[in-house]
Amino acid sequence: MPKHDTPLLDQLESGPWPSFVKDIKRQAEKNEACWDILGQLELSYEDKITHWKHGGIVGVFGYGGGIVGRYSDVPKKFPGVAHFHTVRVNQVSSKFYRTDFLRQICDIWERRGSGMTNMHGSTGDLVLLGTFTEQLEEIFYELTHDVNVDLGGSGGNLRTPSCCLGKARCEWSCYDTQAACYDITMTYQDELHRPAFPYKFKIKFSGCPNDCVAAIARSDLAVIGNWKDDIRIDQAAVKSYMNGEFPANGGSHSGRDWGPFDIQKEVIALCPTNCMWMEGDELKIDDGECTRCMHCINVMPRALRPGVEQGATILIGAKAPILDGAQIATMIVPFISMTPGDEDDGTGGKTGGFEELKDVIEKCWDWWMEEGKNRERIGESMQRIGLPTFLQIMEVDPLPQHVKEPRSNPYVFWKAEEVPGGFERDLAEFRKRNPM
Amino acid sequence: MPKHDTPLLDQLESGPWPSFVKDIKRQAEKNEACWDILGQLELSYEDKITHWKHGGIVGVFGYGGGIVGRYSDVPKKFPGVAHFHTVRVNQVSSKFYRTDFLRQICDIWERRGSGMTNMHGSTGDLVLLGTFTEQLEEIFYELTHDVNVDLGGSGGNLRTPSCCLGKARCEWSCYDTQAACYDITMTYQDELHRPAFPYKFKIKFSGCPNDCVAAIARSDLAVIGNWKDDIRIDQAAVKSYMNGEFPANGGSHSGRDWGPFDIQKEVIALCPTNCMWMEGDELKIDDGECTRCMHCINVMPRALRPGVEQGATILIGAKAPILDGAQIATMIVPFISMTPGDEDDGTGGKTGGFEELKDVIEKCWDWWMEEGKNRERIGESMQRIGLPTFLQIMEVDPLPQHVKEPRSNPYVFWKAEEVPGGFERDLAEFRKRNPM
Amino acid sequence: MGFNPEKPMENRITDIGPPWFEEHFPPVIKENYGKWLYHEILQPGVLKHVSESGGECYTVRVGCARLISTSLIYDYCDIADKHCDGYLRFTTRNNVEFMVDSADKVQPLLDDCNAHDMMPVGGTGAGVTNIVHTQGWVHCHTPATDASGPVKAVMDELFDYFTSMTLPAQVRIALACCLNMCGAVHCSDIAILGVHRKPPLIDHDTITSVCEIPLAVAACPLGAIKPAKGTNSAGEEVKSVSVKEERCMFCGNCYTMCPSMPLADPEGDGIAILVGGKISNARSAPKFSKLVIPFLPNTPPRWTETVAAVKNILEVYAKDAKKYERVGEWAERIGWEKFFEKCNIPFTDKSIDDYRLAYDTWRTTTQFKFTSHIK
Amino acid sequence: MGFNPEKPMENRITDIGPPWFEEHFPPVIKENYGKWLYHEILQPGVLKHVSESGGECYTVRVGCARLISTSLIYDYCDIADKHCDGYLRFTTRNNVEFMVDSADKVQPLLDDCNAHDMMPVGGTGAGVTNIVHTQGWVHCHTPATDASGPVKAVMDELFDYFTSMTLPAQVRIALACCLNMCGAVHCSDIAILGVHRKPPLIDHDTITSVCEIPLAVAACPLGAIKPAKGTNSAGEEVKSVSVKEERCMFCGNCYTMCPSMPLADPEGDGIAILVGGKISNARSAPKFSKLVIPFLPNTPPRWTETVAAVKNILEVYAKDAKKYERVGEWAERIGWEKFFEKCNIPFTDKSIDDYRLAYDTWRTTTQFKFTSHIK
Ligand code: SRM
Ligand code: SRM
Ligand code: SRM
Ligand code: SRM
Ligand code: SF4
Ligand code: SF4
Ligand code: SF4
Ligand code: SF4
Ligand code: SF4
Ligand code: SF4
Ligand code: SF4
Ligand code: SF4
Repeated sequence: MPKHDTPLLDQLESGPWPSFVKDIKRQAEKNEACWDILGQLELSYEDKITHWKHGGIVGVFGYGGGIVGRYSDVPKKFPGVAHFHTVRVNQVSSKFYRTDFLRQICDIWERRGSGMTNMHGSTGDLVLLGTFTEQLEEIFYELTHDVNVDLGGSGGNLRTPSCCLGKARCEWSCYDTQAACYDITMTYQDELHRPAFPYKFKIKFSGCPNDCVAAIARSDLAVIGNWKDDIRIDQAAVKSYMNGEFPANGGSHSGRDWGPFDIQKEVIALCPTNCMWMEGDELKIDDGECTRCMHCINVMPRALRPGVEQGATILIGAKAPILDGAQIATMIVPFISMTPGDEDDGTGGKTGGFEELKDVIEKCWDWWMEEGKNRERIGESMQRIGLPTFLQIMEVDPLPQHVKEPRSNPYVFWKAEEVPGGFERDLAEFRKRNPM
Repeated sequence: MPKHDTPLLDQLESGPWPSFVKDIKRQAEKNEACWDILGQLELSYEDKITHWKHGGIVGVFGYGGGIVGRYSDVPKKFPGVAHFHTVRVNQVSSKFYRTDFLRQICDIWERRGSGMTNMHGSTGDLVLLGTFTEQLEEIFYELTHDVNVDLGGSGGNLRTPSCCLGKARCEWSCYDTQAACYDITMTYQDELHRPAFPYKFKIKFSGCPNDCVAAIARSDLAVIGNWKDDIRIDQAAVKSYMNGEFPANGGSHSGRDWGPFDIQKEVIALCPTNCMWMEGDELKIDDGECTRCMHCINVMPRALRPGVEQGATILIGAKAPILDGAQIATMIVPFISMTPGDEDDGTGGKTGGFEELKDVIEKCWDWWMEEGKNRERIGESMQRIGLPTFLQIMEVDPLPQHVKEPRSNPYVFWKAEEVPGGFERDLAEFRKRNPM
Repeated sequence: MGFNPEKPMENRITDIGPPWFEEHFPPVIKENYGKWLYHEILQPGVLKHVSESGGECYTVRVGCARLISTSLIYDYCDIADKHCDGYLRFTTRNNVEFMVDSADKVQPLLDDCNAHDMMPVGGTGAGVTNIVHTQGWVHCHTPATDASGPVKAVMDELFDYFTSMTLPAQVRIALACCLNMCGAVHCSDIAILGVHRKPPLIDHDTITSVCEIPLAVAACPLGAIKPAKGTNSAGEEVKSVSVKEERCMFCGNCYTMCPSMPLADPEGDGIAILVGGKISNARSAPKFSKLVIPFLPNTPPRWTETVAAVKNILEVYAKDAKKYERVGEWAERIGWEKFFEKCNIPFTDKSIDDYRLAYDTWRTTTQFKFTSHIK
Repeated sequence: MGFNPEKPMENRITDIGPPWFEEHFPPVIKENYGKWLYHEILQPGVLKHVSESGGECYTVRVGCARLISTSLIYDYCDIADKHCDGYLRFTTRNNVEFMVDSADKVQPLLDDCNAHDMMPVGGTGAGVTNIVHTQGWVHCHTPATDASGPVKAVMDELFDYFTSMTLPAQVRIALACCLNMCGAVHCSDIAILGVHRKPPLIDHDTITSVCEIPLAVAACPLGAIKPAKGTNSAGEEVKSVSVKEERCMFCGNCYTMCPSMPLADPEGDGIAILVGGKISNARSAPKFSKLVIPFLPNTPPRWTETVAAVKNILEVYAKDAKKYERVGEWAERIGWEKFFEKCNIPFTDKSIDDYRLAYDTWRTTTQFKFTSHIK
């Protein structure tokens, strides 16, 4: 039975959306600590302030990340959460799980933790929420030995990469997102577990420009599927859409009567590049003008598909606002091929692929580890040195595709070697021609 | 006959565009100095560098502006341009001139100057190009006594205001641009002639958003005609355009066959707000959505006219790139009425009007003269203190119209008085609730 | 034979990463991997994917509070075992997905979900899906608001939009409990952001021992923090810092670097609402969310003001936007002045950028619409 | 009885400003002031304005080099006296306009203009009008190129576009001989900009006497200038400055403030081409010009490379743009990558912004077109 009165929280038990309060209370029957979670949270609801202390450096031996330490500032009142450390477990790519795997983790967590979790954390980890310092090594041991899963990242290192569904259950994926996510995670285990970076570094993998894993907004390095050739058109299916046989946008708007499907209004007019038109009852696309925004494909999935020359676009530098303001990632490499490897990595998986991608990642890290300031995200480093310099470092030719528009200020930094005669000038000579 | 060989310049005598070289040579028959203009310019063409010395502070007594000093760095070779000062004469509003007025000025200039001019300078002055220091007072005397015209501005003061044609010869002007330009010029003669500003300050007057005097790009304070109510539509004329009786855009595209006029393609589809449509053969405009971009009016001048509730929008801060990059003026006051005055100002003109405008100008100056740094344009001052603070200074309510979009960063500067309890907090109290 | 504290390094296993994903693919996924042809949303929360081999995958998506117990996970597993050969997945927005390989298996699966009081089916298509959010008062040290509470309150109110697909487009709502924005609210259709409004307190009693003064000073992007002597409660003068309060923009970076500089305050803290962000590259490029309501108070347990604000924006959008138009695309088409007018949100100077790059957001044209704002 | 140097203040007249404009209005303008109903361009360079009173004003616009002699002004006046009751005007782009009040007066007026070798009729509508420009080597101390020369060379080449109206829209070309941009090229369809490319020389012989060192130091927006000892040609050590050359962006502000720091150099100086700016609020908001060609050499007297570059851009635009589309509107519609491809202009990193606000110009989307640039 409840250890604390929680009149405020209790009001969150009602309502149609799943109630975390109800859920915690239920778990409290197994894990005493849950009463104290509720107790302290209730106190925060009264005080309108957090009751967790600042930071707390804890971890497992040999790793610099994976655990986020947390201590209560009112431990006497709530001894069950005096320590309340988070364990970040590296999720399976795209978060597919065998139930026995999840059950094993839950078993450990009910024995050694609070029994509460986040499925999942914003970065993508399977987050176990709340345990004591003395439990950490035990948990790590059981995770690695019994469940064969490792910790995720935290601190100034590679954060746990994550990916969208991709080819597993989506028709649009331009490369194997899971394979890429897995290969990169395995290849850079050291960077993930042992902080050697100026600050955190996140990598996310989306199979197409719809970007279902929010890579462009939330990862320092975003790998987003893309294609080079023409959109595949099934003209018969186009007609089926036009005469209403197929639901527009895969039925995603079926809850409201938007009237009969109008290809002109819903597809052609909304194409940002106006590169589509009807020729009789044939849909035409001027693919050279297409920016592959996905809209037409999204609206007519049975008629249109990405081209067959598939790969990925790499964008770098996304981050939240701290400190210089948020950044959406900047397009750096327009197109690379994404070929999975097939080296058996011993743990049952395959690595050794995605050469071009690894090449980009390592160029980026080599420079950033040298030049990045402490707590400076790579996006901030890019802003500090400027895009032209960053492109040189990345050994990428400057392209008009790198910018929305060319510079409007005239302040070009010329280098001495670019200017005939260089910067050295002789005053005497000058004055001979132009006396003061 | 020529004093110097000018083989390079001579190549600019040919070609269909009026040749300044031919023109200078012709003038040389009257003004010896012109040979030296050509001689020194030829030298610059050989050397690919200017041969004018830096600056040179000259002027007429009691004025801080109106003359730009200039000296040759090779005066021995070209004694005729040893001094080559510019006299900026305040042009007539919209640059209408009686020929006798121009002839008088030319007479003076052939006697006392090089005989070369700029009709006109980029700011709008009637520019007399090249005379000697000893001539300055004489020229000023004759201009003021015999021609009844004053000098224009230069240096850290109000620069010579200028305006578009406006109601004089344009159907779209929403206020009296000449009257406004004249009134402001006369009202602020002191600010124009006697530098008291941190830097130059330019005011330009356009009668409508077409902005034919480039106010929005080239003036610290731009006064651009605008209207509040509905665009006036003459439906009969709309039909005449549709059946080709009237030339689209006043015939400005008649040099090429663009096919028959298509109101849908040429007007409705190009309306940036999509607020136009045809209802039968009637053209409809949802004026609440119209941003008064002028396009439809430009294309069908005989069918559409600005509304009748006319006035002006004030935008502040335009400038060239030195130092922080160029600025286009920022919309500060969405709408003011622009009523001309009718006080006889003694010199035959009328002043005493445009109260609201003067109010804005003076608010702006009062602050800028206090707070503006040396050589800081008002646009730069605005950037330094931020738009919200500038609006407070201008006593303008913050409006969504002031921005293209709301801020995307979360960095709001709250003031102590805006936050309950203010900024003072008691550590002991805090620690009682949140122990360290 | 588990972990041995005496010999911590004894057969220690490290750097094994996550398991190979294929072992966690349901058969229908493994068989049709890369072969998918098209999809269809059969009803809210139920997706059908068809592969070129004719294979079909039916997905039932259920909403999830994200802060969940192992007990609930066991329940998920039970359903997955019963209907889905023992497989399930979580989405990038923290919903749960159960997948079956034939149409007839869908209804029984739905019945069991509906029978459970924590498994609402929905979150697909042109509706409101789960709210990406963060820790708040449940686990973090820097929050300006709670996460799970406001999310529960908002989702209760918007529940019908989770279980239906009646909006002009998908609406992505996110919550972050401080400016660190772990919820990555910076590109969301509607963003709920915890904000501090008071400069850091300086704890002269502890700062010398727990903080590196130079790091604290360096932490401030606006140089508001200077090294200074301070007097602790024992009256002794100590090496500390001082904060130029009028320069502070409440970013909280100083507290992140120095535990003796807390910003959190019951009256100062609350919620800002940002709108119009998007992530996808569909039609328009990704956009940042824009700050339209600078502050709403923290009112646990149900954050009434915040819930009302979000619902109002959502419903004005639902009425006014065109099919496929995301919130930001709508606001840009009608113009932000119209957004504020239609949503009846008072415009304040707090929405005018005065940080870096601010000039690019100023309106440098005579093009504007006359709204009720202009007197 | 003119100016008396002995008594300079004797009946001195000041602050009288310009004459009252009405005295300079031709009768037809005065009578129909504010009554104009509509206009029509009858042929290139000939405008007809009709007023509600039925009054008509016919305007003949003639091109003008702007750097003109009093002799030419007398010629203008002769024509104005003969045809226009002794009135004329200049446009904001330095063309001359002769106005008559009836149709039959137009042809005789045109005949006299055409008879004169410096009065080309044109500059109206969808064509190229006069080039707004500046002083250059004719009068200024900071130029990186000449003004009148390049303008003459370009206008000779584009002359047919001045006398016709065959372009998709008006094309405004401007020239400024240094970054001060007196020509206000920062918002032009096509801009010709004189640029320096060498850091300032430091004249230790004169700097101490003619410059205020602190002002020179303060002049540099990038803090590239520091106070430093220097050695003059007499071998003496003097108070002077030093310039961190790799920091210099050649803005020339130091020279403006300090005559002993000249940037001008025959090899270093030349021309940059910017495009896509506009001033009007028609359709799209005013836009800045964008730098597309970072450098072309100074090649007097006819600046062949510059002329060719301008003509090329103009003609590609003329072929590719839609009716009413300004250069910048066209470039934005097709995308800048296509602009570079179609105009066959090599793209260099010089076109990528690395000054303030630069981030806002970076491309933050997967949306781009594949062009020949992508290998
Ligand atoms: C647990 C998690 C939120 C959640 O509820 O899911 C989280 C929690 C914290 N984040 Fe985060 N961040 C989490 C995902 C993110 C994301 C989203 C993402 O990764 O997609 C972001 C925005 C994207 C980005 O990285 O910019 C994010 C941006 C930050 C920042 C701001 C970084 C910046 O450069 O702007 C900080 C501040 C810092 O690093 O000092 C931060 C710091 C923190 C700290 C460590 C607090 C601190 O100041 O040290 C939080 C620990 C809270 C706790 O006690 O549990 N967290 N953090 C997420 C990690 C779970 C996981 O591993 O899956
Ligand atoms: C004569 C004129 C160019 C012309 O050929 O027409 C001119 C000539 C000079 N300008 Fe200008 N400016 C002239 C219109 C402009 C304009 C255009 C305008 O006014 O519409 C601009 C751009 C708009 C603006 O004001 O920003 C302009 C922006 C500058 C700047 C940059 C100011 C800035 O804040 O970016 C400087 C540099 C300075 O002030 O030190 C400058 C400085 C100069 C100086 C005084 C050179 C100097 O460094 O001191 C030039 C004297 C040249 C000479 O020897 O004759 N001039 N100047 C124009 C004035 C004639 C007139 O009164 O009608
Ligand atoms: C399951 C999930 C991927 C995953 O690995 O977990 C997913 C799955 C699908 N997404 Fe997504 N998206 C998922 C998160 C996202 C995100 C990321 C986010 O919201 O944080 C985005 C970017 C959001 C944004 O732009 O702000 C996203 C933007 C899209 C879009 C672009 C829509 C648009 O017009 O902007 C599409 C295309 C469409 O829906 O027409 C799409 C389409 C799809 C399709 C139809 C792809 C397919 O063919 O199967 C999938 C079902 C759609 C549906 O649920 O209605 N998905 N999708 C994610 C479900 C999250 C959830 O539980 O609700
Ligand atoms: C005479 C002049 C005003 C003056 O006070 O001197 C003038 C006169 C007219 N302008 Fe202008 N504009 C004049 C400079 C400008 C400028 C300023 C500039 O170029 O520096 C602009 C802004 C340029 C820009 O946007 O970059 C300008 C942008 C316009 C526009 C907008 C066109 C557009 O689509 O952007 C119109 C409307 C139109 O042409 O359809 C217009 C329309 C007109 C009309 C039709 C107005 C009318 O009803 O009489 C006049 C004749 C147009 C023509 O010449 O084809 N005028 N006009 C200027 C002639 C300059 C010249 O000699 O060529
Ligand atoms: S990002 Fe593209 S490929 Fe990945 S799940 Fe979304 S729509 Fe499919
Ligand atoms: S993908 Fe986008 S840009 Fe390409 S054709 Fe389809 S709608 Fe147009
Ligand atoms: S700005 Fe407007 S009013 Fe003035 S001349 Fe141009 S079109 Fe006419
Ligand atoms: S003025 Fe511009 S915005 Fe207004 S209706 Fe005409 S075209 Fe549309
Ligand atoms: S957003 Fe802020 S308060 Fe919330 S979890 Fe992240 S760091 Fe903690
Ligand atoms: S909250 Fe941010 S701005 Fe304020 S003092 Fe701390 S670091 Fe500086
Ligand atoms: S642009 Fe530069 S060089 Fe040309 S006149 Fe103006 S200040 Fe002189
Ligand atoms: S030219 Fe400009 S950047 Fe270079 S030193 Fe002089 S002031 Fe500084």
